[in-house]
Amino acid sequence: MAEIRYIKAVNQALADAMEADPTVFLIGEDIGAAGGSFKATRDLLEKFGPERVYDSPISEAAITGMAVGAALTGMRPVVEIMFMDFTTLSMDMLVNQAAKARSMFGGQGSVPMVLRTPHGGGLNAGPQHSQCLEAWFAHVPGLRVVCPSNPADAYGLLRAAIDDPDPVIVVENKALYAMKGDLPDDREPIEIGKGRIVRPGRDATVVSYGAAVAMAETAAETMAEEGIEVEVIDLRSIQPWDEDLVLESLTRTHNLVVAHEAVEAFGVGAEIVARMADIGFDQLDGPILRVGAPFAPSPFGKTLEDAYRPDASRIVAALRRTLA
Amino acid sequence: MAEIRYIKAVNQALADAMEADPTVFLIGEDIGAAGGSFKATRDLLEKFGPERVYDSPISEAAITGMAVGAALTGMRPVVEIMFMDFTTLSMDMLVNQAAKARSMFGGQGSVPMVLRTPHGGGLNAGPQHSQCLEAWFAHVPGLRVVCPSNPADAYGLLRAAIDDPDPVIVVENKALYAMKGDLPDDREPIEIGKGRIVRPGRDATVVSYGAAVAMAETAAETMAEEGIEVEVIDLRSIQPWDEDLVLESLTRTHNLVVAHEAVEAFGVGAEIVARMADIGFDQLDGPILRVGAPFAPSPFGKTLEDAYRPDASRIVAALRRTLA
Amino acid sequence: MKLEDRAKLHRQMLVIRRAEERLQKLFSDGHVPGFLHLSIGQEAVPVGVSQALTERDTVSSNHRGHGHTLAKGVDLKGFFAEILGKATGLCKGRGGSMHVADLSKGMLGANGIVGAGLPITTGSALALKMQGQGHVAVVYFGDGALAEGVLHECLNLAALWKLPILFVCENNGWSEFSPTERQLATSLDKLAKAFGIQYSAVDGNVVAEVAAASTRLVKAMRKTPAPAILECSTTRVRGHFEGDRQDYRDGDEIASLSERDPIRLSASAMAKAGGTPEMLAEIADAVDAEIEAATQAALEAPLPSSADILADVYTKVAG
Amino acid sequence: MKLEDRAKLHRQMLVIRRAEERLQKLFSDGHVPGFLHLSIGQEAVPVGVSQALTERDTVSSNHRGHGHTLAKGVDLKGFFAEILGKATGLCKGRGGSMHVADLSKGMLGANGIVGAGLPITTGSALALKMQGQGHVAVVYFGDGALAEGVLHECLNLAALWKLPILFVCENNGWSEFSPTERQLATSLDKLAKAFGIQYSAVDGNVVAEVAAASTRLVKAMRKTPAPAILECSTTRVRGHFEGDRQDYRDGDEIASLSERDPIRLSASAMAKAGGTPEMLAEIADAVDAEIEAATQAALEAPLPSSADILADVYTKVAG
Ligand SMILES: Cc1ncc(C[n+]2csc(CCOP(=O)(O)OP(=O)(O)O)c2C)c(N)n1
Ligand SMILES: Cc1ncc(C[n+]2csc(CCOP(=O)(O)OP(=O)(O)O)c2C)c(N)n1
Ligand SMILES: [Mg+2]
Ligand SMILES: [Mg+2]
Repeated sequence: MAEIRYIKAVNQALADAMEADPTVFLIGEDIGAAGGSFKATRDLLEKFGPERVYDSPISEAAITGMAVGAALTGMRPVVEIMFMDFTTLSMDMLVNQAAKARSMFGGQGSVPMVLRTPHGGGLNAGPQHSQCLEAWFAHVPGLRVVCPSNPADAYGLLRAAIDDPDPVIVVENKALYAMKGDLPDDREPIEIGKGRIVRPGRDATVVSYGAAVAMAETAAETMAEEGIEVEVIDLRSIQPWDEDLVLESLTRTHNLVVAHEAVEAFGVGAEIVARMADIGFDQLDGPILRVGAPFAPSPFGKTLEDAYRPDASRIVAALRRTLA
Repeated sequence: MAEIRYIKAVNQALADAMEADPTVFLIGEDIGAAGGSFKATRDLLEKFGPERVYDSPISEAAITGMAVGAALTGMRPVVEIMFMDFTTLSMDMLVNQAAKARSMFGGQGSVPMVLRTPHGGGLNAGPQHSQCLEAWFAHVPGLRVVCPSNPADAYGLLRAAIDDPDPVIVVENKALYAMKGDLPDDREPIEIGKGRIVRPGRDATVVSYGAAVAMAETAAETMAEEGIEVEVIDLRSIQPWDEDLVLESLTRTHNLVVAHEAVEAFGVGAEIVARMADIGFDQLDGPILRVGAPFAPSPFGKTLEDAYRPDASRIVAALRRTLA
Repeated sequence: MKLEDRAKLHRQMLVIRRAEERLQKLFSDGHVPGFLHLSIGQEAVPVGVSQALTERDTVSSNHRGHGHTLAKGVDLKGFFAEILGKATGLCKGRGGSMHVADLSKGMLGANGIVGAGLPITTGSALALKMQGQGHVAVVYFGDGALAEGVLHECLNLAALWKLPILFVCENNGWSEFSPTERQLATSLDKLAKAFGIQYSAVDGNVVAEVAAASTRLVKAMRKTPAPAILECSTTRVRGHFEGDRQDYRDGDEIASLSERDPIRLSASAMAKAGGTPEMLAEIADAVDAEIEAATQAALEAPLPSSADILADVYTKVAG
Repeated sequence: MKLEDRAKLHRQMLVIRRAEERLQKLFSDGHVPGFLHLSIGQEAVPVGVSQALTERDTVSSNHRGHGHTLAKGVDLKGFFAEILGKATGLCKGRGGSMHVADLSKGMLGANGIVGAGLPITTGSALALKMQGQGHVAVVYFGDGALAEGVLHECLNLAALWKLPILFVCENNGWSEFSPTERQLATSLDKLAKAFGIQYSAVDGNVVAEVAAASTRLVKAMRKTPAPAILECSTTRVRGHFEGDRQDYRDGDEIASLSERDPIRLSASAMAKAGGTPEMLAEIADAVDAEIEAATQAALEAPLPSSADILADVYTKVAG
């Protein structure tokens, strides 16, 4: 077990995958010589050379589309889009091409590409550099979406994404890049589609992913002081998500809160709630509540962004309300 | 009251809005001389001239962005994107620019633009010409989204969208373009954000929009034969949607099904359910069920597309299950 | 060009022509679901290009892709079945006319999104260059696609990274119902110059011209990877899609197109090179039989089972 | 150019320079949230361009937009307060450095998305042309933005529809941490030729050159609407953003930039035209006072109230 930062875990996963498979290559803006805006690709150009690490012009649509074409031609490209907000420029290639190629070609082949991109606020990066848009991609059949909440998961989920024969969007969280955590020595991929119980509890379940996992843990600690035991689930994977794990937890706790950093309305949480309001309905003792960002663009100013981003206290408030 | 087709109602709304306000203008591919791929803009070039109706090159990103800039410069542009699938090319301009300009500039101005685009299947148009992507836009603060289910609403909602000071996505349904219905003589705008009870009932509520409204009505008829009275709500507007109306209906019927043509997972229905599983929880007598497309790209072949698209029988099945 | 080579190209063009004429008939008889964009009048382009390619070279296409597909050697039966939406189609009836693909033949798909083939093929060319076997990638696109921004991004990337990609523009003067000249303030030769990409223009209805240029350009890029542009002036004879009555087009213009008919031109070139009427008739008969067999097989094939809706969305089920 | 005009431009450049130097200090003291991209070394471009514009002309900008904003006559106090994220900011602290806008001055916003200003401004130019008052639109963008496809779409549309838009490229040779020459196989003069758009290149660090070219181009397009491109070679002195140590850049290169310092060049041009040291000192003092006042006001201004989170998302509440 080595302690490692989230961003370094990403870097390690890329290096290990490139080492293991010569068809893996990287493409993105300033990822080569500069090692990436957040340094996820530091030293990889030196290590693997310019034939495996492509510093691209500012052409998001083209580089995403090139990944589709390269994947259809036997390679395993990993694209970096510098901020998730810029995936707005890659949508045709992701949604109409990468996601659909396998199904629309009758299963003839697959598109083993990965698109890594950071979402989330906390850096006062303003409305065009803070968005959490994962709900869009989760709505698109053919895409997989994962969102690691800690360094070990950042490693394992990225390895799994690169191994996956189909296109995977790896949503990193820029506020977590500096987070430290243990990376297991065996450095195994983490199965896509499986969540994890981060903290067991019997009174209520909080389902979360990404930066919201730590908020949920803090909320659980607060509640524990009052004798209320909250189970915290980290989904890890958003598409597909671990319905069985959430349902199983709900059958024990009978109360559910879903928390994420993205805008609440029409966000990922809506789907979790909607499924549980169907298949888990009989297990529910109270309303299912969501915690997410309010319906406004992510504001720049400090007081505004602080108030905008969900936090542990809002999860606590939701827990109190559903348990009331 | 004149009987009119859905597509003609769109055309009439455009003509009336252009007549009423000289700042309204149209831009889109083949909308001028050809009158639009679906003929929504037929005769408008002749009537208003090339300074009000712009036949554009195949440049979706640019024409959407031009609408943003023109709107910020005192005009009221109406963009046509030929198929909703092609809005993948307009996402930066819609999401990062149009939606955010007002808030991010501190309320200095607004972006009174409209983007009209048809969604939906039924024409065997295949995976890249059938998608229903409205959930994406509903997740974006700053955008409004409406989806008319009949000719009168196609007229009234488009007029309201053009009058609206903020950006509005008008999602038309291509399978409904030939639908006939009455257009009231007064030709008034229909308030954005208000739904409508299409058919009153006491035993269960079906919330729907677009092409699913007629399916819900058929389902209600089927259930009525068995003495079960189903209330059918047409949301009309998806962002914002009429939470009060749905909640009020639920407090009477205590059973809820949400139906739409879009992919079920992470779709619009998830948000409706999630809100009701919160604020309407105490009113629920049974699980809330959704009816939507399965998690696959919209297939081309006839048997496949027929099986893929939701229909009245699936709404009936959902009603039976929640009432069971 | 030798007579037998001419005959081979002629035969391929005729396969495309007859296939599309048959599809046209099947469409008006209600057998073809969805949109059908025919490339009648444009057959010389893909046939001329493909003779320079191997199975390991890749191509990608657009909405008007039947010729590109067939010329790449894709199975005719699977092709017909796909367009009729049958279970035996190349894409199991899930793609249709706008999405026919055959990855085993390096055919990466037709495409319903104008311009989308450009980055896909640019990426394929990058992969082929990395693999270092001298294979090349070809993208077919129309003159209408010249307005899409992704063209600019791809010309830049292909030139910058010296990728072995042949950009083949089928310039038929039309973008749906609009003359392309009203949509463009530029042209491909000017763009080629701006990006320093080798550019050739040919009469796209003369298969030998297309073939000669393609052979030359592809040969060069196999040796030294670098992009090239081939602009083929050609003729869209039918409407944008079947059902389009072309009211917006001058009747005389359409009528005059037959003089530039690539198959007619190829037939007379063959005659000049010593080809006999019998030879042409033999080819025509063989083609007709082949088309008829594929058509019948497609008509008789089963529709896809609605139970297959969720199949093939992912390679394996996760979670 | 007359001395008093030179002095005016010099003063404006100095306002931008001192404002950014002050922001740099405020940033390192922890007063500036988020990213800060400084345009030190590039001040002559917006000042030279803006002197040709009126308040009714529109401009839009990119991530490095402080100069573009101030040169368009935007209030200095509101500007500082915005960048410090204060309630009194031009955007009430919701936008910050990358999103300063002042619609009342025709400043349609800085932008965090590379290339996004291009279609917005093209649309503004269309609106201005429709309004027929002879106003023009100006878009500022960097050389890195030349790789984005939307540039192609906008050059085409502006040329096709003869829109009164001035495309101003600030070519500083860098795109973040990469030399732009490694990202581009083309250049703006070549693209201009491809689209038939009038093109001028100037030394972007000589304000009189920028001003003369801008005046000429803007005057022409007020009379007869048509696009033009102005490419300004200029110098990014600081890192891509504050905090960037520029390890990737040759130290000598950065040092040598001071010779091309637009403010130094403007000062010596003034001296040649008869300007006295006292005159320059007077300007400098006035500017310093102005900057200090704006800084103090911004520092003392209240932070936005968190109760305002949902304000201004929509003009009115619907439903
Ligand atoms: C992104 C996108 N925009 C618009 C369309 C609709 N559309 C289909 S074909 C076409 C015209 C294409 O013209 P061209 O590229 O010249 O091909 P041609 O039909 O002439 O072969 C248009 C606008 C589309 N399919 N995709
Ligand atoms: C669409 C998009 N891609 C990438 C970025 C990240 N980014 C910000 S500035 C920049 C470089 C811009 O270079 P240039 O346009 O030359 O402007 P300069 O910084 O030199 O003034 C990049 C890549 C972005 N903001 N938007
Ligand atoms: Mg064409
Ligand atoms: Mg630059």
